[in-house]
Amino acid sequence: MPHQAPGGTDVAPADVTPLVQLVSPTGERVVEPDNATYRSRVDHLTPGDLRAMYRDMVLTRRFDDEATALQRQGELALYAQGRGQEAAQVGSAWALAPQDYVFPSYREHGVLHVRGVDPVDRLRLYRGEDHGGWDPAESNVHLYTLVIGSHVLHATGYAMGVQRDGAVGTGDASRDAAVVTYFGDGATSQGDVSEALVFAAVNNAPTVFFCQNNQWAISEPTTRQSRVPLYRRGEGFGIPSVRVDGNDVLACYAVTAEALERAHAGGGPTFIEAYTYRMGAHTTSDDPTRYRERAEEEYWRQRDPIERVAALLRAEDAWDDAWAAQIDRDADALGERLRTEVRALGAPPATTMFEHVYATEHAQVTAERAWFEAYENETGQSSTEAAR
Amino acid sequence: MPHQAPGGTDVAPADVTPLVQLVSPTGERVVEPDNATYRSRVDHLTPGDLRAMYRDMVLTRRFDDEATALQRQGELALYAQGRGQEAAQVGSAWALAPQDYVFPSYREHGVLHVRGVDPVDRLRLYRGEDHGGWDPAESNVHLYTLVIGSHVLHATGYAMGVQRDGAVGTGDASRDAAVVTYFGDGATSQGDVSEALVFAAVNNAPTVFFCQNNQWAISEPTTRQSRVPLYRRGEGFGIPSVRVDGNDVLACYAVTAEALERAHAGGGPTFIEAYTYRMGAHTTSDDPTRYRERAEEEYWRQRDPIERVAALLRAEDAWDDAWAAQIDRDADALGERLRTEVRALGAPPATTMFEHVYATEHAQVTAERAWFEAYENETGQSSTEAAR
Amino acid sequence: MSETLTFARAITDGLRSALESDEKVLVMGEDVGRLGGVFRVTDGLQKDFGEDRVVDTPLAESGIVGTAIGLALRGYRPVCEIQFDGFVFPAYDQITTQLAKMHYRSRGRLQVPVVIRIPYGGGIGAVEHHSESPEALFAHTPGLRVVSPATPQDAYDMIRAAVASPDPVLFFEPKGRYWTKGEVATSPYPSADAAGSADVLNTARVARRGDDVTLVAYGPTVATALKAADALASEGTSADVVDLRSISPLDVTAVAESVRRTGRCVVVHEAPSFLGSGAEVAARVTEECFHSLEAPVLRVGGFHAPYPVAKLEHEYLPSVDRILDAVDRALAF
Amino acid sequence: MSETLTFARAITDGLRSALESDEKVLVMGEDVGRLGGVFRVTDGLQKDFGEDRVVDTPLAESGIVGTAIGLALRGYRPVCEIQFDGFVFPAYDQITTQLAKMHYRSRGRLQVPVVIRIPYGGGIGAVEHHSESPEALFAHTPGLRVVSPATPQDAYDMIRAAVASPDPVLFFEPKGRYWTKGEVATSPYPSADAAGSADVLNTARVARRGDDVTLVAYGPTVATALKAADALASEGTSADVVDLRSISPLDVTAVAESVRRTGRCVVVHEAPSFLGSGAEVAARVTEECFHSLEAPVLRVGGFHAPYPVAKLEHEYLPSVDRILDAVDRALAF
Ligand SMILES: Cc1ncc(C[n+]2csc(CCOP(=O)(O)OP(=O)(O)O)c2C)c(N)n1
Ligand SMILES: Cc1ncc(C[n+]2csc(CCOP(=O)(O)OP(=O)(O)O)c2C)c(N)n1
Ligand SMILES: [Mg+2]
Ligand SMILES: [Mg+2]
Repeated sequence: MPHQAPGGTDVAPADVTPLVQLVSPTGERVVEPDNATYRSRVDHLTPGDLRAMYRDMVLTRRFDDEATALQRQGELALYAQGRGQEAAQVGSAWALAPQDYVFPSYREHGVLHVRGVDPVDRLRLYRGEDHGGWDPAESNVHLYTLVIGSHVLHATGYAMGVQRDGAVGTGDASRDAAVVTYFGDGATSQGDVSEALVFAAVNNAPTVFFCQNNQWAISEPTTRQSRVPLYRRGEGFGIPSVRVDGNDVLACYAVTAEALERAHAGGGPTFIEAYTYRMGAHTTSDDPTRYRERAEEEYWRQRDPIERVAALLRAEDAWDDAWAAQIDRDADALGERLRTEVRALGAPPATTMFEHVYATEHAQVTAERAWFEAYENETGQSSTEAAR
Repeated sequence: MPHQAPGGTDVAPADVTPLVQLVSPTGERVVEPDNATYRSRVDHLTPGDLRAMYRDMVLTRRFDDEATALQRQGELALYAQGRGQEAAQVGSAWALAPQDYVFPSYREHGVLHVRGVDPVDRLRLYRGEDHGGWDPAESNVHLYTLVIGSHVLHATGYAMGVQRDGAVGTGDASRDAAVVTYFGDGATSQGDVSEALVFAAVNNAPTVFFCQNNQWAISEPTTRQSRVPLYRRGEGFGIPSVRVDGNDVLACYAVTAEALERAHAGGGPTFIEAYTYRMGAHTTSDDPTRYRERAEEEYWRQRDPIERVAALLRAEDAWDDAWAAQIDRDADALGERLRTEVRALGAPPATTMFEHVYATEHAQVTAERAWFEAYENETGQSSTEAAR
Repeated sequence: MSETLTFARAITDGLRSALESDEKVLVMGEDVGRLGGVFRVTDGLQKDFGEDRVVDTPLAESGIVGTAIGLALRGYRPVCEIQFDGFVFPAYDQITTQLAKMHYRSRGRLQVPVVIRIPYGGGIGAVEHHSESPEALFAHTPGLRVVSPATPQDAYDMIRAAVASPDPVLFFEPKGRYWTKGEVATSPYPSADAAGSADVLNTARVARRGDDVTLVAYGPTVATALKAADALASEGTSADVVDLRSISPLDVTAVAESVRRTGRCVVVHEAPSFLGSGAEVAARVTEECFHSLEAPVLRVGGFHAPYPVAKLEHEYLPSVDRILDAVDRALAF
Repeated sequence: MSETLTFARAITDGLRSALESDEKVLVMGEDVGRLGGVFRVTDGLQKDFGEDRVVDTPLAESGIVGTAIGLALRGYRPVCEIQFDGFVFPAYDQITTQLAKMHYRSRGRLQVPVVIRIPYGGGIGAVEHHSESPEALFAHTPGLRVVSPATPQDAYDMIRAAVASPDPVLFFEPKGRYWTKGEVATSPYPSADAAGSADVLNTARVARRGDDVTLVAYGPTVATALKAADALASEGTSADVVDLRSISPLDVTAVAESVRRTGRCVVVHEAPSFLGSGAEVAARVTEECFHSLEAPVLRVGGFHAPYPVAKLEHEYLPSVDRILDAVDRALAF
């Protein structure tokens, strides 16, 4: 079981929590009495669906690899890899209804992929060319938030708005909406996350708190944030909580579907701890060799969430080499597009730094912009030069 | 049971939590299998001890009444009554060792009484004559903190210091120390309180979190802060938690003694929810008739914690009229002293407002003080005049 | 129509008209519901608009502002009440890193029309954290508007303009003035003259005309400055009194116009002078009016000490006498 | 003795000497232990002083500062690391309402010698919240000391003085300078000349002597100001460069002394000009040197916009050219 992982990643010994698991690391369906309700939630998924999930995970991994490479080549200022968390992200995103809204942190590339956020737009922030990069209205995915935990309150407030719009408990599947917010194990320590649990609980807001416990907050193991499994945090606030194998895409789909069903029906919030692993560095500026063991990384490499789906597909005769080859070609195409289009992203005009400070611009900004434009003309500096 | 109280004070229906109770509202000892360990913790208390506890509660109540009267007469800027919470405060304070340290909020007059903080000093803050009022080193009671929840982190940090001093788990009863911090039901919503639980849990700090759930945060019932009983909050952070009848002085003593024993021994933090009731207004500026029912107040008046001890003493033939009369005289003397000495408290010299801004005063303060002194002399204003 | 209202009641009526005219407007905070807030500014609103629109929140300021941001992203216009000046700081991260930057971060795609009402200032004999003036701690942050009315009429007009504004507004209410009365012209909402309504968030108001010295004030100190002007008049000195109304942005044009006439300027606020808004006023006025200035811009503010105990607050706060002293120094230069 | 150290390493050595000489000194923060901090400033300290003295904390800034206050009340001297400027705000309430006021609240009975290290400033091509300059948001609060070293030597001396100070110190480290090298004279601790050691927290440093204009800077902009002074020299203008070192308190005497000689002053910092520390410098200098000023004190700072995307930060940050432009304007007055 993951919680017996070597190295600093053990959560407290007290931790003997069984995870919700539907597929074993070796690709067999896990059939136990206590995962029956969750099994029933994936019954309707066809082999085609499983293949589509697999494809989403593979394309997410390729996006990750390409972005990492682009950073190494100096094309991105920074990049935060999602490697290892594809099942948690793709599985949970698959459970969303179109009208559901997502508040990610900064590592949910798989969620953004499933929700259709353009891959190039996903990298504008990391290129240092935009603080956001996409229009949330198009994908119902809010912008990445870099101040740990603060977006979890936004998600709860947004869900309170959904309640006020009467878009909860109508029984109309195309109408009932919920909010899913993603955050990490480290984020659970922030006061804002606890306050979000308070507000969601007392307002019975349709918020799904999806905590990806990837066992590290940069160099700190989860044991520095909690001495008991994190899913218990939700219970302390009176929020139904569940711990799921974050490397099992079907289990992640099932627990999220359950949580969304509750939220849509007016049953209020759910706290999900997806127990997974950050296989890569925290970001491209990080050096994990300073704080964790190769053995631990090796242990998890053998539990790669993508391999697990491949094994499942093979075990269930749903694998098809031609189809797999096509995925590789699609991945190559994605990589090709990223390499050309990200490189092509220039610097925005310098004066854009004065835009949208306010929706109703005031004299201070107008005067400074005017000064800057006059200064630029005079010194003949051009915004592109300045971008050097 | 208190949680069946009328009015807005119900915590969620889910709440069928039995409270730790050792004395019934009518003064009989409660003997149940599951309060055996707590009963054993009060066995050693003699009738004399019970009488002393009763006396502390009565004097605390009188302090409250006198302070309220002084505020009505314009001698205090404000006052926050503790009426109804005497058992929670006196009972818990009785369990403290001299070397234990207390971080109160602003309503723990009973705790301060037991710890020997001078009654006049306790009112300097409320008179608007001092922001603190006493020397924490003398009583091991920190100053009142008015920013809700912020002192709970100080208590946890202080406890981390106690650990580093090696004053935990030595087995030497005169040496092992712990920290008790008091806060309200409303305070549990503040991020700082949750963060304090995180820090205390992961550091296994000797902190006792004593939450007085008096069922109101000004005009908001506890249901606006949590939909489950508050003691469960601690469990979500992996901290042993218990709910006690906050109007039962012996039960409050017992659960605090248990928590302190754990902390002293190196067993780490405990979360205590003392289920009680704020019988008075939030403060002298508050008007409870705007938000709560007479019936509810009546219900609780019949569960007055002081009456309960009186009934116990009578039931156990520990009551003595002469002794009771002496307490009344002592209370009168306390009142007399407060009325004279608080009235006698003048305004501090105006220049004291420049003192202790820094331990190493710098030019900005020195220059402004100098200017002020020159200005005062010139305009002939005296600090006392200014106090008008 | 027009009626006599207290400063507090003018805000209540402004909020009421906003709640009536736009169902997306919400009021939220600690004790704003049944109690009507500790200052009763939201008195009666929950009764009339219900618990979903006038919301008693948990006791957590970061949660209040953080959820208000989420509500705004969903299309609501939350008006948050912070119970006292000294209790806004738990929300400081949400205000500074999220509320102020969301519109910019999204390149204008997202708007967060959140108003944060903060009763502030001293002189009411309160305990610690209940008499402070933290406005400068917000005015330095681009993306926020920081305003403070000084009269019941402005309180009414400015709260309506703040709620109507697509930008976040920190609305500082001089609590010491809550009980002062004034004539208030109430108008249909949205204000007949929408531009006019936004104007009160951008422009200063000349509270009194004079030619010898310019007194700049806002919120609670406007009344003090006017009293000082009366005293000066009796000594033959005529003071121009400029009520800034907005601390960010600053209506530099209005102040400079006055100072060019008077050649002397004294800025008055309760916040500590060191890095208080008066520093920006002084710096800007000096840049704009260097050749017209007969004396440096002088500042009368709180001292470089935490807000003192109530018994000493009248020594700490800018008084008529201290303003006169500064004017004397300015005239003597 | 003396050695060549990077700016970052000078701080590491200063912390090490503090940890060695006083067992009550603690280092705490996110990732300060095994990782040595994201900038490696605490590299090796946990290995040498153990997990109880160099503490990896939970991910919660309010918790870090709040528990540091408690540790200080128990007699410890915690040095907290905030990972980046933009992440200090969750701790803002603890810093502003508790850390700054504890000594005052207790009438001097309690001391809270907490140091808060904050890597700040831009120019490193980072994402949002990683390049900001929030120093003015702390300097307005009485009870706090706010300092920022500009050289490896000052980094070493000032961090030691900060740890030795009985008052809370906000220690702003110009992260863009971390990798610059300089000669550092290291001395036994507590510094032979204790007064001297405290002095670096109170006094400005004249980084270059000149007579035509005074350039005032601190932290990251001192190097820019010195470059500008070189350029000016080649044009025959000699600039006095004053490195403030402390933002609160301000060494007004040193700046005024210079401006009385030069008659012109330009203040440079990365934070937005509006209500930035430069506003206080301008206001004070004008009060002190009114008759010596040939031109208003001019400010070169960040613009009134959130810190922009990395691709534009060099347009946003004060540059040599923008300083020269301001000096020209000052000379032309
Ligand atoms: C308020 C705040 N403090 C510190 C940081 C610096 N920081 C960025 S990511 C990170 C660790 C986050 O860990 P976790 O929540 O587990 O998410 P993960 O990175 O593992 O996905 C830290 C400390 C930040 N971004 N925001
Ligand atoms: C941070 C902060 N926000 C708001 C307040 C105003 N306030 C003072 S007491 C109080 C209610 C506290 O309720 P609770 O924690 O239950 O303690 P009780 O007063 O009932 O003892 C509030 C909101 C404050 N003091 N601090
Ligand atoms: Mg993590
Ligand atoms: Mg309460």
